[in-house]
Amino acid sequence: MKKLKLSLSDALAVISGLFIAFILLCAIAPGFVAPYSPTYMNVADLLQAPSLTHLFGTDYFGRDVFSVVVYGSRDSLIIGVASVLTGGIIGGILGALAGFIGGVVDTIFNRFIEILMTIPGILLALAIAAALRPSLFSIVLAISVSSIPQYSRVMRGQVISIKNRPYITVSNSIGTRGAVIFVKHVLLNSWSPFLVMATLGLGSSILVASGLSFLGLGIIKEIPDWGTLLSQGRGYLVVAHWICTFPGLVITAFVLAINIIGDRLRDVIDPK
Amino acid sequence: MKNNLASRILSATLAILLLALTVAGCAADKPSGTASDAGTASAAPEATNGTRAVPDETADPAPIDAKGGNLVFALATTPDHLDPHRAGLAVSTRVTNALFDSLVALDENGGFVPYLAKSWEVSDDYSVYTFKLRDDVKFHDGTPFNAEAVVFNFERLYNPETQATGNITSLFSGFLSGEALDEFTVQLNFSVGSPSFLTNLARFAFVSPAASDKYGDQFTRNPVGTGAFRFVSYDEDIKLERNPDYNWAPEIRGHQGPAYLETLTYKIVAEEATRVGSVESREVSAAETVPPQNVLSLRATPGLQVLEKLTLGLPYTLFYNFDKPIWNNLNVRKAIRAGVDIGTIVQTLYLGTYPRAWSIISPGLSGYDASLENKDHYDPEAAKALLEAEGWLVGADGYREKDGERLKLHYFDNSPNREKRNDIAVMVREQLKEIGVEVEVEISTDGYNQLVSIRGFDVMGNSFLSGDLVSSLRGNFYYTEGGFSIAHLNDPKVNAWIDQVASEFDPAKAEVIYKEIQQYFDENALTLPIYVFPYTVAAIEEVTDLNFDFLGYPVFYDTYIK
Amino acid sequence: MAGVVIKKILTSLVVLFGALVLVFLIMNVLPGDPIFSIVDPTTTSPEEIAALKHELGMDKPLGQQFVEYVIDILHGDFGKSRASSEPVLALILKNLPKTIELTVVSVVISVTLGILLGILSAVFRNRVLDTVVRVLSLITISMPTFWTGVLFILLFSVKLRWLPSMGSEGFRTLILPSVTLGIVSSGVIVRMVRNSALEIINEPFIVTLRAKGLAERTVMLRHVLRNVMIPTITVIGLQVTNMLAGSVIIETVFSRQGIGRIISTAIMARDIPIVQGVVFFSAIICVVVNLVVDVSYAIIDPRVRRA
Amino acid sequence: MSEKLLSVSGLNVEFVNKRHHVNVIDGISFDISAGETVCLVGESGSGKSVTAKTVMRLIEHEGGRIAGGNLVFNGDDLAQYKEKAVRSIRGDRIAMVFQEPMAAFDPVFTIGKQITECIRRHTKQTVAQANAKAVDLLRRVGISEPEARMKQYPNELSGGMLQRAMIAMALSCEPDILIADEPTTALDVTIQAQILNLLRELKREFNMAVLLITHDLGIAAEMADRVCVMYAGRIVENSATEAILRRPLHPYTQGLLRSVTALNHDKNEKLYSISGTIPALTEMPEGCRFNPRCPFATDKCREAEPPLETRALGSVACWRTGEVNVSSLPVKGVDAAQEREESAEKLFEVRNVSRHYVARGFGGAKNVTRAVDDVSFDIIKGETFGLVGESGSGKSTLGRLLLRLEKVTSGEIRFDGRDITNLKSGELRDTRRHMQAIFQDPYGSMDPRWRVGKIVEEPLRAYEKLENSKIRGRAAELLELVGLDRAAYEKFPHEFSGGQRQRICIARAVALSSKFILADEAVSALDVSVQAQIVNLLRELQEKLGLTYLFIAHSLSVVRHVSDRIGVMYLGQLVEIAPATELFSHPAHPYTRGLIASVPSVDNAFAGETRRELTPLSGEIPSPMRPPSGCRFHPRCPSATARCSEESPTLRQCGSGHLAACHNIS
Repeated sequence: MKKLKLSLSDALAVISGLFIAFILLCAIAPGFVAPYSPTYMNVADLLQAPSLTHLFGTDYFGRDVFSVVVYGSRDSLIIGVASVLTGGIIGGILGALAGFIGGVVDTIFNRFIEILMTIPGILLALAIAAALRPSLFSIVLAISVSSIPQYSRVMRGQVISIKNRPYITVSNSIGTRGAVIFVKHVLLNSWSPFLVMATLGLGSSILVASGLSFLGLGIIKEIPDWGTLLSQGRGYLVVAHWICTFPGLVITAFVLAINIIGDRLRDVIDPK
Repeated sequence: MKNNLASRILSATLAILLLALTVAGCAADKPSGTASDAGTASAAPEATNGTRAVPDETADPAPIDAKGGNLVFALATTPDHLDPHRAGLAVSTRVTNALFDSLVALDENGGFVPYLAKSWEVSDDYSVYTFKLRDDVKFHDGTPFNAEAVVFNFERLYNPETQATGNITSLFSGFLSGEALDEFTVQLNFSVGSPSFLTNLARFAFVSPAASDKYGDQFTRNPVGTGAFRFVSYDEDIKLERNPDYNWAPEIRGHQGPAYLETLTYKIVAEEATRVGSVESREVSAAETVPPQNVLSLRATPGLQVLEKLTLGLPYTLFYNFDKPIWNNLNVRKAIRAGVDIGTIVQTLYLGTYPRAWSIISPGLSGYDASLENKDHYDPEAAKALLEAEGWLVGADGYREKDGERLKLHYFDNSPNREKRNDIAVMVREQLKEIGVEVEVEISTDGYNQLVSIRGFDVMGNSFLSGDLVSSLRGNFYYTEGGFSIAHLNDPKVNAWIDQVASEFDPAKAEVIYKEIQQYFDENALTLPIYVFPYTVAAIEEVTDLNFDFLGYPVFYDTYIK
Repeated sequence: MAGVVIKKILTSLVVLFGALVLVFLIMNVLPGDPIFSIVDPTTTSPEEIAALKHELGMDKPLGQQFVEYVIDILHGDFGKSRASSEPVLALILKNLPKTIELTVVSVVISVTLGILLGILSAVFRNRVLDTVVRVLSLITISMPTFWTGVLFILLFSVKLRWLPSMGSEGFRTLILPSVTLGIVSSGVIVRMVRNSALEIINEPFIVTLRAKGLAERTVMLRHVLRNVMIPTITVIGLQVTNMLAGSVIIETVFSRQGIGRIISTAIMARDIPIVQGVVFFSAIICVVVNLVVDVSYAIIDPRVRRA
Repeated sequence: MSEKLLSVSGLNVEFVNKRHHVNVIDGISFDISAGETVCLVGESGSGKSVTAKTVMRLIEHEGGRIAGGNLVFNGDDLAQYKEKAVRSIRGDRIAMVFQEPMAAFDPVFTIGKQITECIRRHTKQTVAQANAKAVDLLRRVGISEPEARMKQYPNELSGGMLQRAMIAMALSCEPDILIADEPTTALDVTIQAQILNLLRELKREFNMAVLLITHDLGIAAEMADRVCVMYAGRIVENSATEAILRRPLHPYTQGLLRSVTALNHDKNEKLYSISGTIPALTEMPEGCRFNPRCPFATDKCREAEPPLETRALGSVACWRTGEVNVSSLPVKGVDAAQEREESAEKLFEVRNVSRHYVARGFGGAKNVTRAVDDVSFDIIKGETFGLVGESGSGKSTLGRLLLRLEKVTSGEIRFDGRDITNLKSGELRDTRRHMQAIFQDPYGSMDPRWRVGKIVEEPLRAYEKLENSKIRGRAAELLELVGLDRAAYEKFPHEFSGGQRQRICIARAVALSSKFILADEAVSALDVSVQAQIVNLLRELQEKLGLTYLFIAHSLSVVRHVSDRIGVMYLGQLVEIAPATELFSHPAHPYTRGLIASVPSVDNAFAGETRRELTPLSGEIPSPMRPPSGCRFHPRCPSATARCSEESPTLRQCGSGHLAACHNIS
């Protein structure tokens, strides 16, 4: 009995890993996975229910939903990864510097973040995405800017806790230069919780992107990302639910897998 | 032990949740209750005898032989204003039409029918109009409707403080002055005669001068008119109630006297799925703008009905930007037209619920050229040949190039996929790809982007709802004499035709010109008309006699719940 | 204690002012001209636009506009919506209660579910119940909110006809949106509570409690729960602000009145007075929530009370 | 022996988790009679705390399981009890006191609530009755104003007070057995003596049996009737206290005792130390678990586990009982022991140094904490200067000031003749390469993500532009110098034991051939046997490299052993400075005397006819935020006069190189 339970959570992690790997494969080599072209509109086969020929059915253009989802993974991942990288790097550096330097810099930083936090992230993202031309770039920018506070807060907290560790005192007493301490000790030790957060951020970026898409800031590209697919398909829930259901499931499953892996990563990095 | 603990914790959870919900429920119910009470009391001061109950949306329909009931109508977007002079959106008109009346009404063929005006006279040059008004009309606030009120309304329209919308002010652009000849006779003077003044007058609503003075720019939240329904409140929903004194319906309506419906409530339900679902779940009596895919399934659902009315004006059309040299090439335009399979697009996206547009004006308007119908230009091979002939040759990646420049079109759409317009863009892109033309689609609702993109767009879609062809054509699309045209179509021929028709008071002659214009557009492939928008309403089957006027706006006056 | 609160309020004022500056900058500096919230550039000539701008004072230097705006606010005047002329303050006061109502009920749902499932999960750590709770909580935070909402509408309103899918009058309309919003953040709280409960359970004082002969139930429900509340309050505070953000989507899906809906419309339409007004009020809420969080800390955690 | 109150026999405890199935307690047996004090003694990892928790059946809550054996209490086998039945015994018949008083109370409930919670759990008293009882108990354990304390939260009381409250709580149902798990380890030596005295009194008064868990043989010597020595989950020796102290039988016991007693003897002799460290639970050696560290191990010891056999004076588990004696062993590499030349050259000159922390309250009110206040002394080149005092006395702050890790508020510090008080960071770096530090927590002192080699190289890379290979070679040399394998270079800190980690830290500290090393509680966290190894290493390096140490510790005996001169600090001030031997033989300041008298000692416990009472200082060290007027020690001083409360004494000569700050010495 006990063995079974333990392997259950392990199995979840393994399945999640496999799923993420599969999505990565889809993003890198969609043609390898998808049975049809994502842009091929077979108007004779509109709104077909899922079947063996069309695993996820067909949409209102007659496109194969499965193929569209497979191809759509690329932009979804780009949105997720790029906004985590941008937001994470900017937020991380800001937070790390504020935490490490401390004093007035930290106080100013804290006020600034507090101010940013009073404006809900999605509103910030909405304002930015609405003002810029809707594009992959502006969506990424909007999400990353709105996620800067959370990254920088985590980083700052982590850096402050590392800064007070005895080995930093030792390095100081040795006479190691501040910049060296910052890079080699503080950053090196702060990045792992940050990594966990970035992993989870990957999932939430994709969710925020789908939210923006829902609010009308989606991007019309050759191949829609999952969020756009989901928000455009929702009008068909009653008539042809699969257009919306499968992208929704894929987003949920992917974010879920990311979260499971992120949790796992946390356990590995910080075993309590 | 642990199981015991588990069940305790679980039951505690449930208990707390229940408690929380109850408390929140009490707290939540209270303010809304008082709010609606207050709203009713202030809007209906005469209803103090206590017999009139607060209308209950879920109450049973009225007794079987008495026509009545309460209608809840779900709107797709939020009305911008309830002040009819400021309202620029069609959705606002769906509300204001119930609150306000006009001097004349249009019958189903676009003919003029007395409304607040009993009769009228037009000067020979169509520049002076004299109206005999009904003498029994009162605004909801008791202010009498008379010649002064008419004059007041026109002056109000052109008073900058009113912030009237250009859509309405442009209807009467030649307006000079109004004069009250006697209490119920009014004369309106124009600098230039216009054949479409009466048509436009049918869209012009009269507001209470007293209320307008009283509320100033807040009139839009406190509208007072002469309509069959009067305003109760606009918090979350727009609530109207029957005007019991109403006795001035135009003859074309199904009855006289007060409206049947006791209350008329507009809910704003932007989310398509929710809106459609709310009719299915009977949370609302009717909902507008039903997406095509749902039209089919709702038609098949017992207990529901789908009502439709084709709208008038300019159908949804793709315009080219004639500022760009490439569009001044007839062959390119023809090639693009031959490359776009409009029939398939309309059939695929609207599943047969929207008719395809064949001409630049919509069927149902006098002057519509039915001969253009079924003249399909789709022919990808011809398109390719035309482009080849113009020197646009297929490059390495499958797209055409000429002098090292790629044939790439910037397709701009400013709707958040309203009526699946974004999807049209997607399909056009795919179809043009087949003939080697790259399309880059940009969707934006932002005003700034619109402006910037208009400068740079190649293809842009738009439509225009109006019963008046002159103003439609003169509007922002085709006419460039001293005006503004989205398409930058600087075609002297077209300008001349439009000028000509604008001063042509003989309908038959006007019709000829209209047909000439339509043929000219078709021959020269100046635009790509796509579809005609049918205004759709899904309603529960008890909703009876929900009609539409000539322009396609719903008329609730005769409506009742079975 | 009172001193700390006063100090907090003072810094809060700084934060509020900062929020005003920030929103003002964002709305005015980002590309695009706010005048287009009023006029349609396709139908209005540049001359007309310039005249209108002048009339509305939008051609003044930004600094001056801002100072005038702040002075107006100090007089209680938040301006009028550029699109509808409705006074912003009235608009907010009408909509804010609906959003607060939604938020409060959602928070109650998420906190109740979150704390109790979190504690259960910790007590039964690594058992089936724990795994189920953890996976469920992960699923709830992995679903796009609007999708969950639409699915709920289809299931509970259209198919089962149990609950209304829209509106904001009466308690029944509150259930679906608040559950949708609540379960998302309950997922967050479950995880938080579980982790900190596991930490607390390993604290030495738990051994002391057991050594006193206390029943496990007393240990969990009296001691662990109260200690878990300390870190959880921060998360709850964050959730309240997150829910304000969530209301942007939820209010649209469920066609509810509320500031989330008006601000998203206002942002898209560049209706700056509304955006500024709403952000100002939501900043006030944030500040108040943070203050409440701090005070709750002091009530629950004696260590903070003394400091 | 009188009747057995608790009889543990053949107790086996195992822990089961994902990867391991570990037997942590392996068949131990011992008895406790009514009114008896039994001490479980052993190093960390020996299983003594697990044993205590198993008796309370608490171990099951921590993932442990009784795999065999009996726990017969008052005739019933607790090992067979259901959880519910055990609960009615816990806190009622058997009560427990824990190590960290601060962590052992729920921080969010008042002291009073937590005590009455226990009373009301086991008796049918009303809240008022329970409160009254709790107040009585608090008063009994020596807490002043008990009514007020009842309403206070744990964070508002000092460690000593909390431990008293914890004892009061344990006594609330007048238990038959009180289990005290390292009850004084977290406390200062003076408070420790107070608590130990209290436990003794209470034991007599309540006629309880006490099961005392400790790593400190001195405490066992002072307190126990019987001592059970545990090693790696087994009892290796179990005898009456006096017998075990006078004639230890097991080589482990002998070794422990020898390393403890040596501290008090010849300063110039190297300490005896047991080699190696206690094995990890997962890597138990075959045969006698002590055999890898035993100097007398034979093949038999390596093959078969010796049983605990009863001998004349007690029981012992060793195949070679009687044959072997650790005290006969020579200490490897006896100290060169040459008398160091008395040099007068001063490395550090500290003049009137103060460090004040200012906390600004609301409205600008200042709270000044005088962590170090007007301290002057010198450190002579080549010597070890010891610094002792209770926690809160400012000794660590003083150490940090010397290294310029903190800035002084006022005063002057000269290092090697150079004023370093206000050096800018660039100049400071030049000075810093000559002074290094070793701290209490070796693991915390090393970046867990760095390999050991890199850690040792850090100072080299900070100052010397050398080729990688040279630096690498130097690091490997350093590792060998501190007695580690060159292979350590590639490993991470977590792969080492506490002692080995401290060796790595030492290697890092001597990497630059610095002149001065601050050793701040450098051996305090280590087990006795390992402590001796590190002390030896430090002394060895001092000889080899000519180092000067500032050795800060709260353990008087270690400081005494390593130091040439010792300074005693109290509330931020130096109250006495004297050569080490002189200080212990003729302490001048009453505080020094009190400190020395508080130390539990193996030697002194049975020195007289009856066991001595510890004579601790009364009271606790006050907050440095509000130091007493005059002599800061006067409120606790047994010989304080009116003058002491008014006038602050200065350091005065009272012997050769002996200074003390007290009005009462001539």
